[in-house]
Amino acid sequence: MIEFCGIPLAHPIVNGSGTFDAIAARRAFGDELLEHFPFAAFVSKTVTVAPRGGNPPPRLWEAPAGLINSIGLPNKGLDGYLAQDLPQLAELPVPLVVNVMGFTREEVAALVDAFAGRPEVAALELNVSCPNVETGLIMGADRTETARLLERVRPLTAKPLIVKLTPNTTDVGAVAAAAQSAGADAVSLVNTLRGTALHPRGDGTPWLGGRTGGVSGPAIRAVALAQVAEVAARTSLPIVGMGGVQSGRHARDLLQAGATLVGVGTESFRDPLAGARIAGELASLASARTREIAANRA
Amino acid sequence: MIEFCGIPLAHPIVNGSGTFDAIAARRAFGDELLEHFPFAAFVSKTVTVAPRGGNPPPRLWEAPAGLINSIGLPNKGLDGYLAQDLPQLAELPVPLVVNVMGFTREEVAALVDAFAGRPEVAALELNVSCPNVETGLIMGADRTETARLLERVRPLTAKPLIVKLTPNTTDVGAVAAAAQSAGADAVSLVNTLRGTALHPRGDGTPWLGGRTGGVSGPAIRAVALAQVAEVAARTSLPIVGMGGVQSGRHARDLLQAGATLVGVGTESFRDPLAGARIAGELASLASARTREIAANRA
Amino acid sequence: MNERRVLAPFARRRLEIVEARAVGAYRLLAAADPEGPTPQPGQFYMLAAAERWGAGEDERPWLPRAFSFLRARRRAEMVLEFLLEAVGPGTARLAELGPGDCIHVLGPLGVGFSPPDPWQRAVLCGGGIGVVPLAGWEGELEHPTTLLGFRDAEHAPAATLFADPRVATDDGSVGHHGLVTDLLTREIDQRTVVYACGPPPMLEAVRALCGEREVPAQLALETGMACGYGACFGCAVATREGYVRLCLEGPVMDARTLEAVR
Amino acid sequence: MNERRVLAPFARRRLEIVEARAVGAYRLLAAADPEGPTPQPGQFYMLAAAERWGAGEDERPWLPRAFSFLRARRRAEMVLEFLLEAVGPGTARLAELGPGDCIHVLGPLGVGFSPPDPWQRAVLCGGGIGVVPLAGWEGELEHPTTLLGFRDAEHAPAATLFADPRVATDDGSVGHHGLVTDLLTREIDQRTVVYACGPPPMLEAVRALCGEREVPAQLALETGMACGYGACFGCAVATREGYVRLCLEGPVMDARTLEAVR
Ligand SMILES: Cc1cc2nc3c(=O)[nH]c(=O)nc-3n(C[C@H](O)[C@H](O)[C@H](O)COP(=O)(O)OP(=O)(O)OC[C@H]3O[C@@H](n4cnc5c(N)ncnc54)[C@H](O)[C@@H]3O)c2cc1C
Ligand SMILES: Cc1cc2nc3c(=O)[nH]c(=O)nc-3n(C[C@H](O)[C@H](O)[C@H](O)COP(=O)(O)OP(=O)(O)OC[C@H]3O[C@@H](n4cnc5c(N)ncnc54)[C@H](O)[C@@H]3O)c2cc1C
Ligand SMILES: Cc1cc2nc3c(=O)[nH]c(=O)nc-3n(C[C@H](O)[C@H](O)[C@H](O)COP(=O)(O)O)c2cc1C
Ligand SMILES: Cc1cc2nc3c(=O)[nH]c(=O)nc-3n(C[C@H](O)[C@H](O)[C@H](O)COP(=O)(O)O)c2cc1C
Ligand code: FES
Ligand code: FES
Repeated sequence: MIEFCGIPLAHPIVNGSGTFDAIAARRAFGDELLEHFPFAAFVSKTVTVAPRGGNPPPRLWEAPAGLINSIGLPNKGLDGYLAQDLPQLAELPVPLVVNVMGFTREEVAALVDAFAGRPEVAALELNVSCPNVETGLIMGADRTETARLLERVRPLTAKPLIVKLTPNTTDVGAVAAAAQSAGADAVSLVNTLRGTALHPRGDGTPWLGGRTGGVSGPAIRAVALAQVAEVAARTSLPIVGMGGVQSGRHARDLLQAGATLVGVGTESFRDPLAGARIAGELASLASARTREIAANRA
Repeated sequence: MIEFCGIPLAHPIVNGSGTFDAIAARRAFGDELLEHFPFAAFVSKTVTVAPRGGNPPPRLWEAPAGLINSIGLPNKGLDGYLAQDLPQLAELPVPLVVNVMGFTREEVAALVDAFAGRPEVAALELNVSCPNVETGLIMGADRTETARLLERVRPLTAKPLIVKLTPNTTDVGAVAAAAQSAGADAVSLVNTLRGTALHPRGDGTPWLGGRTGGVSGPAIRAVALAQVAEVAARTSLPIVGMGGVQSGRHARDLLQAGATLVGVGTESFRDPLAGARIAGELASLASARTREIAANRA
Repeated sequence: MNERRVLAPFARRRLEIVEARAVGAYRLLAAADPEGPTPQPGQFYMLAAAERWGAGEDERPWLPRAFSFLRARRRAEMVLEFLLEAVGPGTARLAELGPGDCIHVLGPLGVGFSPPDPWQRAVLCGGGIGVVPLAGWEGELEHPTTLLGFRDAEHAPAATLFADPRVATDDGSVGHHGLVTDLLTREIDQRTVVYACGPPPMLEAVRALCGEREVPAQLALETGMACGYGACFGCAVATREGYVRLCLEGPVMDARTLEAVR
Repeated sequence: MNERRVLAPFARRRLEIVEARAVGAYRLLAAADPEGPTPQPGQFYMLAAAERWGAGEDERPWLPRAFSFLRARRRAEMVLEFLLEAVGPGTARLAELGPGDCIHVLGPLGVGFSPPDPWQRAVLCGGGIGVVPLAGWEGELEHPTTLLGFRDAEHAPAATLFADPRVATDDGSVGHHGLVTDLLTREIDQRTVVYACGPPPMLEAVRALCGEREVPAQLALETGMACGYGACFGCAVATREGYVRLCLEGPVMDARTLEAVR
């Protein structure tokens, strides 16, 4: 058992928001999903105030050791989520983290407020990788924006607030520090790296319907590890580290770099049980290491 | 024949600074190197004012579809370069671009000044991926820093000044625009993405002697393509696009995204003739496309 | 309509290839799947080679690839058959596997075809590699009409995987010289239900034709997929009511829900 | 000393494997290299499998790997022999190649051993996979003394690749029970020149020993390499005069230039 922001968890592996849909997985796999739920907590896909259809296809491009996605945050909107998704997600055998995003501070406030009183929700994750339509700045790429957002929403809830940082920034440590000062309980990183691909037919048009997308998977693991280490050096907040994790060894590296939990994203697309496998590998590595240290002492 | 900042070039493929050492290659391959020189111009490794030994080993980590390096800019220093390297590089059958870096604006000015009157040197590339020791800011990650640097060095030379941008920034387009306003003739991007790896023995120590390094290779290609497109949208400067180029198709994508030249870096480690191969593939793609368009018109 | 969605075991299975052979220009792979459920025709699986899935062009493949099953043979144990057209690094890698090699398999996934009403006559219409999901379905129907279109005589041998097909080829080298939809036009009436799979222009022709004549049609669509089980939202397909995830709501879609097939 | 650096043709060559077999726990690969020059013992090549170089653990290997050549046999055409120890994804991939498979080869690279003076007696001292560069060198020397150390009887069969070796094993299962440097201590004097290759602790012992006794020694070192031809500056090795690129100034280094082998 470990603890994260006061939430007891069976192991340190969670999913990355938007990379596992427990409701859909239950339709595909049935109740076996609940018996072998791969994650210690479930982070749901980003919810916005208004429903969104998402970006036009194609939405995926397979990149070297990774994936570029331009999904465009399709979701039922706050009301749809509360009415349709939340009751189903409450049936999961693990704590629920709701990931929210707004295009203005007031939108984020409305979202936080809506979940503040919900006992089904263990924590909130703020996706700040989008522009503030009022200032044009990416909320999570600018420490002032991040701080002002936290100052606005912090008073609204006693639930843990996790800020999901964007890697597309000059100084992620500074943004994390700003989030901490303004009352965040934890940070998660990395979100996807901005990237794109052109149509293979060679006429220079973007492949993705959304034109640019976000890179995930092993290709970004080295960047994730460096950013987690930077944030750990600049804040004392618990960190959910993620980016390209495929094995217990990768999870261990992130934990050693300063993370408390590890998120598994794209690897779940290759193996829906990746989370459970990685948790198992991590446990074996940890006990092997304990034995090794004990042996060295003896 | 194409032209870049007034320099005629046989094709659009050059090397990325620090990824091909023509002097070393001549020692390994002999004069065959000159007969089949793979690049249309040669960009030499970053020169600093003082000689540098570089970082302690290990300096390399093989990452998924890429490489993390922490070389630490070993070089003979300005005097050593002028005395020993420049005469040898002048023998190459292609124009020479000298890449320089300083830890203060005055250091950069001294370097630019030293090459300004050298007829062997066709252009200068400014590596701005390092911190300004006076301000603590990465010169190329901040538009004010970049602009002030250009304002300082622009008057010193009539030679083309290429600013090599760092991808580890929130808004590379803004930095490029600042470079243009302050008198840059071209920009090159991307340099490596900040990344790291831990020692496989699992005790949490960094693998690299320099602790963190830079990620290059196919893993960063999608990021490079997106950043080149962003810069192309924000400036009218010629662009040297690079990052993970392995084939003519990748080079074509960068050209279509707005680059004028394409740099080949890490791929040369796998294949020393990569530059020539890619130039050939690019030419075939271009003529295939010309035929296709002609056929469609007919 | 639960029979259309046979649930997948919640884990990739490592299956051994028991047969690999050419069928004209296509490649047939058969894998023993002793623990897997019997899928519903039209459902699909996510496949990856267990070894060396990657290092092809552009370091790909990396994600698993979606494949309809051709037939699910039940003898002593179940054998799943797949038919592949090598179009890129993933299919090329799978096509080089032989008996004894292993693949990772997740599935069956999505929803398959739903049966005709007792008074309806089933017309199967497949184009190219799109004939695959129809092969298993043909065997479960009574007296279906099977219409198959191929580019040329290289690809037409896939028709041998069907009991009683009529064939069209683009170049006239086998059967009707022309499109399979030419054949379809003459076969449909108010009592038919059409089951179709093939390239988008063919499916769009089927959709338009059946829409016009008010003939029900079930179309097995394709799109790029990363996960196959609703996790990535990458397989969006536009319907009259907005985007749906094809891996979850499809791949078999009621033609009436679509404005067009692209 | 130009004979020590045979120049490499300026292109990777695609060579066919003509032989692949186990030598104890090691793997011997022989590739026909009809166009390549005859290398100097101690030089090395950068190798990669021509197909599926990647997709192993952590999507590796991706860069080529450095290997000393074992022997360069000249018959009708030149055949290069390599001996590998599978320690990770690159060596594992190479070890699974067989006759008919192809590898990309760049080389010969770096500088090889330089010959003893006429009055000097050559003592070859190899440990584990480090025996490789000594095999070709032994054949070019007159009456050398060859001392080889291995972990155990699984690895000792590599001694069969030498004409007249004396063997030590860590576990005493073959030859002297102990370190190869035990044997070396008794063999060196003012008239010997030592040629050594092996794991860093062994080389450090050789360096210290020869330094103390003022015996010249040429050590073939190893380090991670990305390119092999001086392009990446990744193969830095500390010498008394600062870092040098091992692929360019080595891999054979005069022991006196080193403060220590790490
Ligand atoms: C439900 C379903 C069932 C299917 N059933 C079958 C079947 O039975 N038999 C069969 O052969 N195929 C079937 N397919 C198609 C099969 O999944 C694809 O052919 C396969 O995924 C191609 O992979 P590849 O690596 O070989 O080719 P890719 O290189 O992936 O090329 C396939 C297409 O993807 C695009 N593309 C090119 N590069 C990229 C990239 N880097 N990232 C993303 N897209 C790219 C191009 O449009 C290209 O034409 C089915 C697909 C679906 C969705
Ligand atoms: C001049 C020279 C000659 C050589 N001659 C021979 C020879 O004749 N025969 C032979 O068998 N070997 C030889 N080697 C060693 C050989 O090059 C290495 O064993 C090989 O590169 C290992 O590659 P790998 O992928 O199998 O293992 P790797 O996984 O690369 O492991 C090798 C070592 O690299 C480190 N490592 C682990 N992961 C990584 C990573 N991601 N990035 C970077 N480093 C990592 C670890 O320390 C590990 O022990 C020689 C090396 C040199 C420099
Ligand atoms: C297809 C896809 C969809 C994603 N959707 C979201 C999302 O809705 N909200 C969010 O905060 N992050 C989203 N992410 C980012 C992931 O949660 C994670 O931060 C990122 O993918 C890095 O981890 P990975 O390399 O393990 O995938 C998405 C990632 C992918 C690949
Ligand atoms: C080993 C190595 C050394 C490098 N050294 C330099 C350097 O000295 N100066 C510089 O401006 N860029 C340097 N770079 C960055 C490259 O020039 C290039 O911008 C980057 O590697 C991306 O291109 P690639 O993916 O094709 O390698 C170096 C890159 C590598 C891999
Ligand atoms: S393929 Fe991932 S949601 Fe459909
Ligand atoms: S291996 Fe690249 S410089 Fe030596």
